[in-house]
Amino acid sequence: MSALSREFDVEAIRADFPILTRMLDPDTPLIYLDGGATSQRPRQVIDAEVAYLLHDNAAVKRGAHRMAGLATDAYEGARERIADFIGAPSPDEVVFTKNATEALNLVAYSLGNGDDSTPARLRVREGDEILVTEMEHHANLVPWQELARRTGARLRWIPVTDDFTLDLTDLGTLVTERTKVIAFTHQSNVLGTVNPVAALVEAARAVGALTVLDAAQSAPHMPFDVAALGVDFVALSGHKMLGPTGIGVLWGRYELLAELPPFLTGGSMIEMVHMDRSTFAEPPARFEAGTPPISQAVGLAAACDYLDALGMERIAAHEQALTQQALTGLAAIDGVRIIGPAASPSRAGAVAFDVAGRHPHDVGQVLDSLGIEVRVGHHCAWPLHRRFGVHGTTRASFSVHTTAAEVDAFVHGVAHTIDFFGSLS
Amino acid sequence: MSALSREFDVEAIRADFPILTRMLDPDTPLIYLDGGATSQRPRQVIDAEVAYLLHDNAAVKRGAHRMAGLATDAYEGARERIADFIGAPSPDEVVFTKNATEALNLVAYSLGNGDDSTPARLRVREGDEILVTEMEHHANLVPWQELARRTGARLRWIPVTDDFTLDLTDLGTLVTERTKVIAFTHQSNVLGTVNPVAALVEAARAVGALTVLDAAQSAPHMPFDVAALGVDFVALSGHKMLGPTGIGVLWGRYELLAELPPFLTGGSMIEMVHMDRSTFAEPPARFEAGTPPISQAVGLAAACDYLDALGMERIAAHEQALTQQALTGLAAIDGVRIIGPAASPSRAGAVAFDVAGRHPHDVGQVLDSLGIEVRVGHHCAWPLHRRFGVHGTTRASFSVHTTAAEVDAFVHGVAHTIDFFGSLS
Amino acid sequence: MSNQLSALYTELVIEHDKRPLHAGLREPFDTEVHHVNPTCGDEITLRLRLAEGGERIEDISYDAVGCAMSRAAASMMADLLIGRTIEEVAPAQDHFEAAMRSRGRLEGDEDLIGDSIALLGAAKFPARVKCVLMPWKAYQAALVEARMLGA
Amino acid sequence: MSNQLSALYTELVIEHDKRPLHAGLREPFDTEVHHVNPTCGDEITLRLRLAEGGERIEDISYDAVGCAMSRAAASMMADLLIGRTIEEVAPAQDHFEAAMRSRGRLEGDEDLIGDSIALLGAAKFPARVKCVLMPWKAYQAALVEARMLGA
Ligand SMILES: Cc1ncc(COP(=O)(O)O)c(C=O)c1O
Ligand SMILES: Cc1ncc(COP(=O)(O)O)c(C=O)c1O
Repeated sequence: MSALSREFDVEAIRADFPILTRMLDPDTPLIYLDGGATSQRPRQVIDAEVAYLLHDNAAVKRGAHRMAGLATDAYEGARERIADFIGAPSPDEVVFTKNATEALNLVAYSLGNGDDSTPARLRVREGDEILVTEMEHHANLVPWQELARRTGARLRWIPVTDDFTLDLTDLGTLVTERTKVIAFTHQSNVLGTVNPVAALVEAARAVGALTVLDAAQSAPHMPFDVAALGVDFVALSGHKMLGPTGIGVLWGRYELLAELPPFLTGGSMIEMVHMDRSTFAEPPARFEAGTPPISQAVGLAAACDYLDALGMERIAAHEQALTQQALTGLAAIDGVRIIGPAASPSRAGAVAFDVAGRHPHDVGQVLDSLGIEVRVGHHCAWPLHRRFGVHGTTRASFSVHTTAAEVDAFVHGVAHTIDFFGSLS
Repeated sequence: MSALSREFDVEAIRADFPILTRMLDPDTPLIYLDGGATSQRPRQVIDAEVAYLLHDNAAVKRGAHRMAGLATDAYEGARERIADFIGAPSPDEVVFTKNATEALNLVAYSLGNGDDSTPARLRVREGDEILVTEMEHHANLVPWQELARRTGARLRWIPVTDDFTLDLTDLGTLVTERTKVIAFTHQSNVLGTVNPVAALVEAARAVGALTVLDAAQSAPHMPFDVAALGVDFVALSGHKMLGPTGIGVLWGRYELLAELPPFLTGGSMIEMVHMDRSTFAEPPARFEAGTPPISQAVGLAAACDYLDALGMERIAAHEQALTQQALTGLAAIDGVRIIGPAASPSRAGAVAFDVAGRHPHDVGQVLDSLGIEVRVGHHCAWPLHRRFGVHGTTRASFSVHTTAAEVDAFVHGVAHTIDFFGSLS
Repeated sequence: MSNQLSALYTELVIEHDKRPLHAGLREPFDTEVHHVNPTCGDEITLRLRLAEGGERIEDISYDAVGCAMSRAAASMMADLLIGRTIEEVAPAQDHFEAAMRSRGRLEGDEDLIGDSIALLGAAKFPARVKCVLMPWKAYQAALVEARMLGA
Repeated sequence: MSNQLSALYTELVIEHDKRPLHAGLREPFDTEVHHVNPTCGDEITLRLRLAEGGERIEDISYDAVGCAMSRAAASMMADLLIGRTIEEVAPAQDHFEAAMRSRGRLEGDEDLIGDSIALLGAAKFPARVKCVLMPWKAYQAALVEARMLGA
């Protein structure tokens, strides 16, 4: 373990997560290894949201009274905090959505919503191509299928190698002059694979295509900087980064957002409204129709504070160490096949695996009886599972509050599962 | 005052809203008359959300572990609670959105998303007509403008009379065989006018058009029953009914939802996903892409409990009495013109007015200096303001926790405003 | 082995999972349905063959991909239903579904549902209830279709 | 009258609101812009006329619908800018915007911004900051446009 991760005081962190003291059965403490699905919230996040509600709650951007001013400050302050967290050059590039899924749909719909006044770059039409990958979460696949269906564009995808990485061999033919968008995940929620962002950005730039990065799994677990990544749009979820449900983020380059047609329409996103026509506000307001997730933005800002106080480098090191521990442990168990790269640090802390002859539901059930909460199924990445010939997998994912002892318990739990089913007649 | 409202113990209710003890200045208590923009939350709602987060927080509908089961129970239990609150025949007719605006956009987009397999009734196309009213909130106007623009349908609208009601004189010519949708507000957020739902539903049924009711302002303030109303779709916002931001509701008749194409796509709304195509889940899942607002649903269910414990009849009576008090008080002030029907109970508790020669910002500023928080501007109903020749209005709106003394203070505050500006050279 | 697990993975469940009865897709059949559990990707294809003017279940054959619970449920169901009349089995179906959805509050009646009583341990696990009910939902859908064809 | 209100509705503000300077739209002009505050519906149409190769502000004329603050702001701004060079007024513009956005932390420099100093009471009210800055934003936009035309 590195010096960094040795300093990381997991016990002190655990004290911030009251839910971790919960018992599932009288003698079964909770071992929560499903942060990849949704994270738990430290009390700092809950407290920030409650404090806002008890002192400053009001509608934002619509009122002139003092409470509205305080609420707007809280909300816009949260936007600045998140801009800072992801390295956005300006808070005006941060759009609050309800989750990462809406952020991705926003881009997909807006690219289909343009008219002749929309720059060609921001308008997907018949004959255009959209490129995704075979390892996408449904959230970054189905919206593009639907955009293709609505517009007559063609959907193509980058396959995944047997080594669980993107197969860039044919990138030169997959990316063409017709490619308008390359949408891909930063980190697979199943494999743990971290994708080569720079190579894909370069390929996109060469043909003037937009890049859309699904960072729902990466941003909470590693130092993350949109400016350094070079992509055009980024989607995030609050609830995967110690923040509330009901909030997500779309980051986009300002010059693109400035010309992108709106998606959801209604209050607070307009410039002028007549009965028969409307004009729209500048970003980010243009993309935030209706009353936004105000207290949730405050909670998400507190989550950024919390993560930054721990330090993203140290969080990454901590989770890397746990991932390596899990991979090594699982590799020693007969009948376990890891669906993902075998070694950290070329990958991040989601460890999915298959237990020969055992359905993931049954594996998860035995682990659950031990208090170990892992996710089972296709993890919203069905085509990827089909690619590896499995119906589903069992996935453990690690968080800031995960201990080495918990990872040990998990590895033993998997071994126990195999013994358990083996022992049945 | 009726017996009902005499029983209504406002002081006990106020004790449930900790924010009401807040001081704006050392000697200026908060008089919050902006519940029409967003309501405050009783501690019961905050506590329910926090309790969920401390005990049961997990991803819903995606996991098989016990925590996921508890979270799913909490979330689906909230759906049942809300179905019950609005009189929905089945919880499967309740779709959680992020706010009322998304609920309305969901319908507008889905009606444009169909293909040849979609029933004609659920598909808006070139040549079809969409009917709205001149008193709509932008949330129930701009999405229809955009649907019309995307599809080539024609947008028409029902005008508003000088008496602040819908002008149904020409309804016979406004509703035609081409009319696919009639979208209208239950209660104007500016005028307070409650619209004749039955007449509009009848006109729609006669031509087979769908009805979409914006109930963001009505449902929190009167007994509300979707089955009795006879409309096809209803939109609500959590944060206007003592619940959290980040959650709204679309109610729709099951047989319509069952055939309506999806809107947002991604995880949890699919049936099967292949790289090149997907099929979609049954409602309500089909319309809830991605991780939903889980703790917010729990909070909203607690808000329904709270409202039902007070009793919607009694809430309506309480707010009616306050509205009448405000109308009578304002009518006695020279230079104040009420933009809305002059008498309760033909209208509900939003009281908008114009102060001759004074911009609403300046009126609101003086009231704010007295601790009285009212909304100023066009209240996201710009065409309606244009209709009455005003740029903006000042609006007071009343809540369960509003007292007669606060309404008095408000009426005096308006009188004071006129004196104040009169006194300046 | 914990009590919790032993209540779920009973001997009967394991037996049906290992050696499922009536498995495989057979001819002849009146209707065939394909159901998916979208959260885990489990699938069942089920064929229904009716006799006696649509009143008796002559055969149920199926191909099920899923967990031990869902596979056992399919096997137990087929074994319970084949050869009986639709009227006879309706109460079993209602009772089983009610018991599965009761979170363990409703005890099962073995006379009605036979081996399926062994599945009720799953009633406490909402995510597993779906697995267990999937074959029954498929049967129901196949029946509705058969009746529509017959009508 | 509360201190809070007297800090906002100063005599100067009331004076400019009642008798705005340079109001009305005049010819000739180089560029015209129309700005709206979408939250309240306030509007300003502003015309800019430059002289001396685009270096001097020869005229600013405007038509403003808005609250006392925004109307006074337009009047004060026009009076401050007309006749001066763009270079001269740039520091005033920067200083005024910074002070307005400072939530009252930055005291204004009257030598730089003239009568507009009377508007700084609004700096504590975020919603009003927009009202006050709207004419300045309009001037800026008109200037950018004029330069693009000139270039
Ligand atoms: C009548 C009406 N409809 C729709 C809305 C939109 O609600 P939300 O902003 O929560 O989406 C509002 C509130 O602003 C409203 O008053
Ligand atoms: C890689 C990835 N993308 C997108 C999402 C969707 O996030 P959400 O459900 O919060 O919209 C998830 C989480 O489920 C994910 O893991």
